[in-house]
Amino acid sequence: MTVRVVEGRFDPATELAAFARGRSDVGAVASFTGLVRDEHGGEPVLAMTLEHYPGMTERQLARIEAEARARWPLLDVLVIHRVGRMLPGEPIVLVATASAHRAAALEACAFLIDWLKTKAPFWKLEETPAGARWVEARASDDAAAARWER
Amino acid sequence: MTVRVVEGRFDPATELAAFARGRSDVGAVASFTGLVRDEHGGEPVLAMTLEHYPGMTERQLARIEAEARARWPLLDVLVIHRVGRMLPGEPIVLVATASAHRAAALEACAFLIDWLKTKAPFWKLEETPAGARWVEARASDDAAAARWER
Amino acid sequence: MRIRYFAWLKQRVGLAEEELDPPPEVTTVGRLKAWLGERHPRFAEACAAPGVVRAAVDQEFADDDRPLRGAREVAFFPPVTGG
Amino acid sequence: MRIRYFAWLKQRVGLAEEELDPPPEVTTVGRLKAWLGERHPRFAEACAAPGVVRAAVDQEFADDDRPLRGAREVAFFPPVTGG
Repeated sequence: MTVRVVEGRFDPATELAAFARGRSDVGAVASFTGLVRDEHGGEPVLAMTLEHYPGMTERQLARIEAEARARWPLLDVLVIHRVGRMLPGEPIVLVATASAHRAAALEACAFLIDWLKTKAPFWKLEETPAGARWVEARASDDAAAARWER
Repeated sequence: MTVRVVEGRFDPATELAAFARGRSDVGAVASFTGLVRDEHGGEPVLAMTLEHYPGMTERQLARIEAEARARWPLLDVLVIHRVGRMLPGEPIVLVATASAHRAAALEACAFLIDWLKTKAPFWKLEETPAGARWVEARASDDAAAARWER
Repeated sequence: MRIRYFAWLKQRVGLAEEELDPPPEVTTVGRLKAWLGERHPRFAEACAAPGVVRAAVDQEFADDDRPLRGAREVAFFPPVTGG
Repeated sequence: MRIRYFAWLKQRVGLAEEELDPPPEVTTVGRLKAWLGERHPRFAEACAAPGVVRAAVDQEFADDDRPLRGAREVAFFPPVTGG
């Protein structure tokens, strides 16, 4: 399985250590890790809860991964997304790509996180000193995802 | 030191585990690892030796890093480049970037490796069954680097 | 038909899911929204703002004109914010 | 003045570096290339192909018209291939 939704904490370094290990046809590995920040829009963030739509999430992630593999000659792909409650500094998502050459690995990695952000059913609830609030979708995320439409 | 030229083998996963660790203002970490492939242009590659220009290398890497920090709001940057003889599957270079948001981390990571490839004085010597040969510079690397000129 | 709500829509409606049997004239996602709005005034409020309530039919994103024929599960939620 | 050669230029010239004292008319990188070519025929050969021999003066990339005044170290090498 190269797409995983996990409830507990995961360690991107450990996952990356195992990713594409022992393959000497891989010349390039790109990765992206998204983490909980302790601040958003000028307000402290105490914790973050990721809600998702079980079943549809995995289906969408698998579809996005398939699209990446169709567009670039990837030798390996990994997508891990955490759900549940997490604290600042903890990883939310890891995307990794392996290819013979760097352009494919770098572009596919950016594509995967851009599409994941707008096409996978996750929702963020932030806990702040003033209470909990649902994070609003950003137009810049739609713009980033639209770069890859064709 | 966020820019290092190393003679021995290094482990990207270990480096990434330590990178930006304990910082809860980092929302995005991007990384690129370049590895020795066991094949190039249809011929087996048995080993690769990276020669460099000591002194100028570090100076150019530091300059490229400073340029990235000037262009994007980076919270941390790491560039490790190995020199000497290495085997297929072993890492040659690691670039990592940390920022509050993903666009800065992803773009700066791609920028750093693109500029490193054309502006840092390294040369690759491949060992093949037919003998050793110096790797030729690729026009596609110049094109990738030129994307970032302004 | 199973109706599911996620994120703040779940809080507005006050439930995560319900089993309903919409009348035959509810043939599309858009008509289902209107019909559900009669039961849940705060759902109707949310649907009044354009682009705020998204839908999925049997776990596939769906527009308002998507037919409901054969659908077993319809979900409503705000724009996604993962990653 | 210290002259350094890297990668296959080092192999062609047959040495990694040499200490030389070019005559006063060797005022630029381009003239230094020509002057060195008289000592090392295979260096001259390499320089005959455009874009193949790059230079750095005191560890800064330098074009052929770069003046040599004050330079302590000049290096010649093929296009870089790191990363």
